[in-house]
Formats: sequence, structure tokens, C-alpha cells
Amino acid sequence: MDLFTIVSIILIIITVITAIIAAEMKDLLSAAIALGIMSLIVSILFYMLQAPDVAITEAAIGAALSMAVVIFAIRSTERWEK
Amino acid sequence: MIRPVLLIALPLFFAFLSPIIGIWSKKGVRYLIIFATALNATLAGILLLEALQKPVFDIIGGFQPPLGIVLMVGPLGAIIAFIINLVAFAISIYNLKVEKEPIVRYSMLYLLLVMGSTGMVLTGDLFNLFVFLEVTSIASYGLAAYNKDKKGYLGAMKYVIIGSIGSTFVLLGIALIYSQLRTLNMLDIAARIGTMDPYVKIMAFTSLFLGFGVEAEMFPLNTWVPDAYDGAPHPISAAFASLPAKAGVFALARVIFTMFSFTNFLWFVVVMGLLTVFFGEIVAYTQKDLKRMLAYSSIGQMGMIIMGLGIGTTLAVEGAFYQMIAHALGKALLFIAAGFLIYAARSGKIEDMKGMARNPLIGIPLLIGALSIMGMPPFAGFYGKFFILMGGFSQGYYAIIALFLAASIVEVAYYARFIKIVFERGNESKVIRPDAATYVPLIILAIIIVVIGVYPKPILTVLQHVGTFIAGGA
Amino acid sequence: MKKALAIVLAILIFIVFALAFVKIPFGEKMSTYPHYYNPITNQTSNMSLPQHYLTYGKNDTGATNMVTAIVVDYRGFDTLGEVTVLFLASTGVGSLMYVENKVKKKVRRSNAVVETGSKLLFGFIILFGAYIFIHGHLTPGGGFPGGAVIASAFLLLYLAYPKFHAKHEKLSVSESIAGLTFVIVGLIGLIIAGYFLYNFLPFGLPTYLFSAGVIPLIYVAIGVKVGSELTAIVDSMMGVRE
Amino acid sequence: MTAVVYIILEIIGYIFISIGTFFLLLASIGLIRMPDVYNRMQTATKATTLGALSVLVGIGLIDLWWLPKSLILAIFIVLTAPIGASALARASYKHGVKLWKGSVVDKYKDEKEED
Repeated sequence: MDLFTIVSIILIIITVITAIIAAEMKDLLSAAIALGIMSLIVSILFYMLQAPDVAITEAAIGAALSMAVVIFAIRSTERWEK
Repeated sequence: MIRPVLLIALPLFFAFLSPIIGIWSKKGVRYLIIFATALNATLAGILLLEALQKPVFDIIGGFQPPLGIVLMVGPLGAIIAFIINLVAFAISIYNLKVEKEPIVRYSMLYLLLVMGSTGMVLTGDLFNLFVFLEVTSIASYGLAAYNKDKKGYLGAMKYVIIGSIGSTFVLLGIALIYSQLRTLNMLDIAARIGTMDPYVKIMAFTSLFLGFGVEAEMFPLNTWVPDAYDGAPHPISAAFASLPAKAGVFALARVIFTMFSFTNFLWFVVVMGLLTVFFGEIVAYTQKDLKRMLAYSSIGQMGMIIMGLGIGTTLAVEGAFYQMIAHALGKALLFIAAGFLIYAARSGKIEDMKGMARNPLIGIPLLIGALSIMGMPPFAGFYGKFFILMGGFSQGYYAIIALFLAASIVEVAYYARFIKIVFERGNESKVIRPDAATYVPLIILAIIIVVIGVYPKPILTVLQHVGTFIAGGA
Repeated sequence: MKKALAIVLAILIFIVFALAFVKIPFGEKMSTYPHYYNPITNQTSNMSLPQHYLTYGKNDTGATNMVTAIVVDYRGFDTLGEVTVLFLASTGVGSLMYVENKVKKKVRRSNAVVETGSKLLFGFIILFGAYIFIHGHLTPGGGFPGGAVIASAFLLLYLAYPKFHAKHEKLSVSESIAGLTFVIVGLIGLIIAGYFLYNFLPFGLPTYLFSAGVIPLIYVAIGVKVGSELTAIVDSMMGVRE
Repeated sequence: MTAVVYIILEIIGYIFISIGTFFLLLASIGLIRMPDVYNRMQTATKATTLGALSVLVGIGLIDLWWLPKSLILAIFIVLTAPIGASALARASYKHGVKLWKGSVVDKYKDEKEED
């Protein structure tokens, strides 16, 4: 196994963990942050798979803007899932 | 000579133009939308005449398919696009009744809904079909919640969840097909579908079928239908029944016949269609709320169309297309009338609408629409059901035909009950006269239903091309 | 019980799709792909579709970035659709979040460091976003990421200045003008060459800024459009406060 | 002649990178060792900024082609890191995160009382 495979496997595992955290968290703010981390790691994965275009878009939209929008939505409703 | 791309480019142009016009005049935007849909309907009519000669291919960007995108318009696609735009024109007149702000945004969403449904019918490229599916469904989400009340949000939320699952399935199916064949053009896929791995082929078909089944209101995927129809503004309920649903079922037909020419898998489609018919009609019988009843009835009718596609003989598919046309016209009419009745009775319950339709301007079109949906002989809805039945008969699906007839009887029963209540004698004083924005679209739709019911020859001429469609042509 | 059922269902769907997806070739030689077939002229080509894009893409479109060549030129119609999807999303959010007479909550000012810093950064971020979409046909990037970067600059302003408020009319006008540009470029192509979205400008020399015909024009339009749409979404989400 | 200059620049660059990594190491140790949020934030920004800056300058010196890009990156780090840190610290103060009991000054509190 070369370094590339090891790094990508680690990143994929982190992605899966953050996705599960985002789905399971009762605190929606933490879930949103986990989602942002997931987007960031996915964008790194895109970069590693030689798709820089998609990586830039994912980083800007997934990690920054959509997280901000989700946080605004949480702020105008409730923070804790019932 | 009309290029099919104009049917997509001009609505887009007007939709992008309307915010600028909306700064000066909000009223102007509404008339602009009416003009745009009228223009589109005219263009679609001319396109239909052209497509009857031979299928029209419109290459976009100057790259030969499958390098670039191509629009592929056969006679059947052209007539569905024509009906969609015609109904859209009628509904856009009724749109004048919507008063709630922000009206400019509402008009843009409506126009793009029309554009998306037209694009789904016209395109000949699988990924382009997905893009237009997205346009249609996102416009629908916005419009379903437009009333901004609890009902609207509930319906829109259900629609968003189920619709996005459906879109994901479509995308997965496209990915599977592309990974095997390295192409996205429908005819190219059709030519080489045999070289696909059988398991991947089945999975791709199932994904696409489920994905488009959401828009086509197929049985397990239609829980959003009653809530979304009920919560949306009245013109939008009418539009949902005739634009995205018809585009979705046409996409389903494209998947079944143009791309995967399955013959041994179609019993599955018939069973799904039959389940949809039964679910829709029986639940509709129990409904007390007018719009919910119409929504469930719409599910039942869509089930009949899916069944017709599934039976797969020329006659049955002809019937399915006839039923699509009749249902698009009839259900739009009934929803517009329902909007008026709910407005007049100040309630959505059928019992409260006693004698509300006793004004001839509303009563006669309502009667025509209901009879057509029930499948009574002189009106448009008759031929569709009749052809589907005959097609099933020739294939030997006797048990299915019996069940289909039973469901039709249930349908007749609840429509008869509804008609009896709204025409009952009684509180004459409360009956109000509809204004022009209500009765003009009703009369337009009613006249078309009567004309194609009494003189079905033009439609039947177009539907002669069903044979080539089933064989995988445009 | 319900949860267990859901997990079982999810695992089942995963397995069924995984069995199909393992059949996707990964890292295979491109020459083994199936050759494409032109349904209009009824001819089978001697190469596969990705091979054609990589071999002739530069000649066909004039763009050095092959992703851009496919996104804006070969499949430009899809991109028009995707831009419309974003437009719809922003319009839908705007119509759902619409409130007459916005009541603004009394908000605390953020501190001086954040205010000055974001004022300084704002211009740089806008510049960076513009760079990304203007150079879309030469380097990785393009209208969508560039627009997102511009919107994130506005997001910074929203966070630093709680009273900041982008004018909705201006946003929607810039959005419409950008969209109109895209459609009009397409229609001009239809008039000149008979193909919607035809690349009617001269290609110029590859790797130069003014090359690849209409691609930079379209990408600038997309960048402006995406930027103003995402800003409008952020603005509508910020606006609902009582 | 030029080759010698390049070698010297490369050596200086590596020295810069070593200094930078040393500071980054200190920052990460501080992140674990410091008692409360504010102190940890201080190590995480001040030391990291310096470390990252010298790493960037070092990279620029090793390969001069990269120098403009790394300088732009350095400017962005100088602009963003303190802003982020101050916003975070302020937010956590407003949110009621207590100072470490050994803290001696609380300027922010004094300033608030003046308002």
C-alpha cells in the first residue's frame, strides 16, 4: 500500500465518522459543524482524485456557505433536536 | 421552421427578464407570463406539425451527438409538450387570482416549472433529462410551500424529502449507465444497451424507474401527492396534476421504451400501475376534502397511464398517451373549478359546497371535466381508458382488466357524489359569479376536452406513431 | 425497532448498489472504453467519448481546461439548466422567507478588529473570486466556485456588520442581467450558426486570457449570477429576525 | 556565481522552515498545556501565525518561483488569523466562558463597565 491509499482510506473513515455524527447528534449546531468538516474532507478527497474544480466548489459551497445557511436556519428555530 | 430549443430558451429569457420588469410594474410581470406561455403554446403547436413529418433533432452547441446535447422531438413528445404548454397557458390566466406577495417570484417559479416540464419532454439526453427534472422539482418545492401556512409547509417538506431521494436515484442510475457505456445520449444508449452487464442494467433501470416514479406519482412513492396538492395555491395544484406529472410519466415512457427496450420486465410496471390505481381510487373515495379527493383521483389516473405503458402493446400505449392528454386537460380544469368552489364556500370540505356550482359559467365546464375524468363516452377521457382496456384484453390480462374496471367504478361513484352535492338545489343566494380570470381558462379547457372527445381524429393521427415509439424511435 | 429496520434497509440498499458499483472500472485504460455511436448520421466512431474530449477538445472549444470545455461548451445546455436550478433555489428561498416590513433585532456590534479586518479582506476575496471565474477556461475553477467565493465575501460582511444589508433589488437585477447574458449568447449562436449556444467568437491562441470564444463571457455571467444568488440566499436567511 | 546564491538562499529557507516548525511544535504543546480557552487560543494563533509565516517565507526562498504566491498567502494569514481569534475569544466571553482563576487582567470587563 502506498501513501496515497493510506491517506485516502484515513480520510474516507473520517468522512464516514463525521457523517454519522452529523446524523446522530441531538445538538443541531454540532451536527452542522460536523457536516462542514465532512465537506472539507470530501473536498480534500476530490483534490486527491485530481478533480481540483470540484474540490474548490465543494470547499467554498459545502464547507462555508451551506454551513452558514444551516447555522442561520438553526438560529431562527431551535438548537436542540427533540 | 421552429427550433425546439426555443421552447426552452424563450421561457428562460422571460423568467430572467421578469425581476427587471417587476421593479416597475408587478402587474406587467403577470401579463408577461401569460404572453410567454401563449407564445410557447403556439410554438409547440407549430413544432407538432413539423414533428409529424419526421422527428426533429435540434443539436445544441454545434457538436454532433453524443458529444453534445441533442433535443429529440418525435410526434408523441411534441403533442405532450403542446398539451403541457396549452394547459400552462390556461392556468397562467387563473394565476391572476393569486394575490399573495411576492408575486414576481411566484410568476418566475411558475414559468420555470413550465420550462422544466417542457424540457423533460423534449430532451434526448439522459443527463439533460436529470437537469430538467431538477428544475421542475425545485420549482415545485418552492411553489408547493407558497401559501406559507402549515399545510403548505407540510406538503412541501414531504415533497422535498421524497423528491430529493428520487433525484438521487435518477443520478445513481445515470452514473451506472455512464460507467458501462460511456455515453449519455438516449439513442446511443439504446443502440448499445445489450452490451451492458445484466445486473448493472437491472439496477440502472430500477433506479431510473423509482426516480421518475416520484414525479409520475407511482404507488409507494406518492405519499407527498395529497399533502402537496392540498397545501399549494389553487393554480399550482392544477399545474402539478398536468405539468410535472405528465413530464415525469413521459420520462418513464422514454426510459422503458426508448432506452431499455425490455419486454420481459413489463409485468412489473403493470403491477405497479395497478397498485397505484387501487391505492388512489379507494383512498379518494374516503376523502371529504375536495382537493385531497382530486389529488388521490390524480394518483389513480396516473396509475392507469403507467398500467397502459406497462401492458406495452401499441393499443395500450396509445391509450396511455390519450389518457395523459385527457387527464392533463381534465384535472387542470377540475382543480381550477375546485379553487373557485373553495373560495365560494370558504371551506375545503365537499359537504359545505352545496349548490355552489349552479352558475353555468362554472357548472358546465365542471360537469364536462368530471365526466371526462370519469371516462364517459363523448368526452376525451373515454378513449384513453377504452384503449388501455382493449390493449389489456388482447394481451390476456383478464384479472387485471377486471380489477381496473372495479377501480373505475369506484371513481365514477365518488365523482357522482361530488357532482350531486355541488349541483344540489338549496342556498341559491350564496352562489357567486366567477370573474373572468376563473371562467376563461375553464371554458378554454372545456372546449378542448369536448372537441378532442367528439372529433378525436387529429389526436389519433398523432398517436399512430406509437408503434415507432415503442420500437425505440423518437 | 423503527431504527433497526431503517438501518437494515440502508445496509440492504448499500449492498445492492455496491454490487453494481464494483463493476465500474476504476483507473482503466481509456482505449478499452466502448466506442460511441452517432444516432443522427448512424455511424460508429473509432474512439470512446472521453477519448474524443481529450483528443479534440482543445480544437473544438479553444479552452485549455478540459473540465471547462465540457461544462460550458460541449454540455453548455446542462450548465444553463444548473444555473436555472440555483436561480430557482434562490427565488424559492426568497419567496418563502419573504416578510413585509422586516423587523431587525437589536444586535450588538462586533469588535473593531473584526470590522476593520473584514473590510480589508472583502476586496481581496472579491478579487480572488473574480480571478477564479475569469480564468475558468485556463485554470481549475470557473463560474460556480468563483461565485461561491464572492458570496462568501458577502457572508463575511454579514457576520462582521450585523446591520449590513445587501439591496435585494440590486441583487436580483444583477442576477437577471447575468442570466439574460447567458441566454442571449445562446440565442446569438442560434441566429449566427443555427445552433443554440454555438461558440461564435474566434478561439484565439490557447492559454491566453482572450481565447476560447464565448466561454469566458459565459463564465463571467455564471460567476456574477452564482455570486448574487448565493448572497441573496444568505440575505434572506439573515433577514428573518424579530 | 548564481548557483552559490541559490544554495545560500536554500540554506536560509531551510533555517526559516526549521524555525517555523519549532514554533508550530510549541503552539501544539501549548494547546494541550494551557489552562483555559483564552490562553489556548493565544498559543493557537500567535505562535501558529509566526510558525506558518516563516514556513511560507522559507518555501519562497527555496524556490523563488513560489515567492510571490507564498507572500500573498502570508498576507492572508496575517489578515485572517487574528480576526478569527479575536472573534472567537469575544464570542466565548459573551457566551460566559470563565477565565482561568489565575488570570490577573480582564480588560474587556473593564471596558464594558465604562460603556
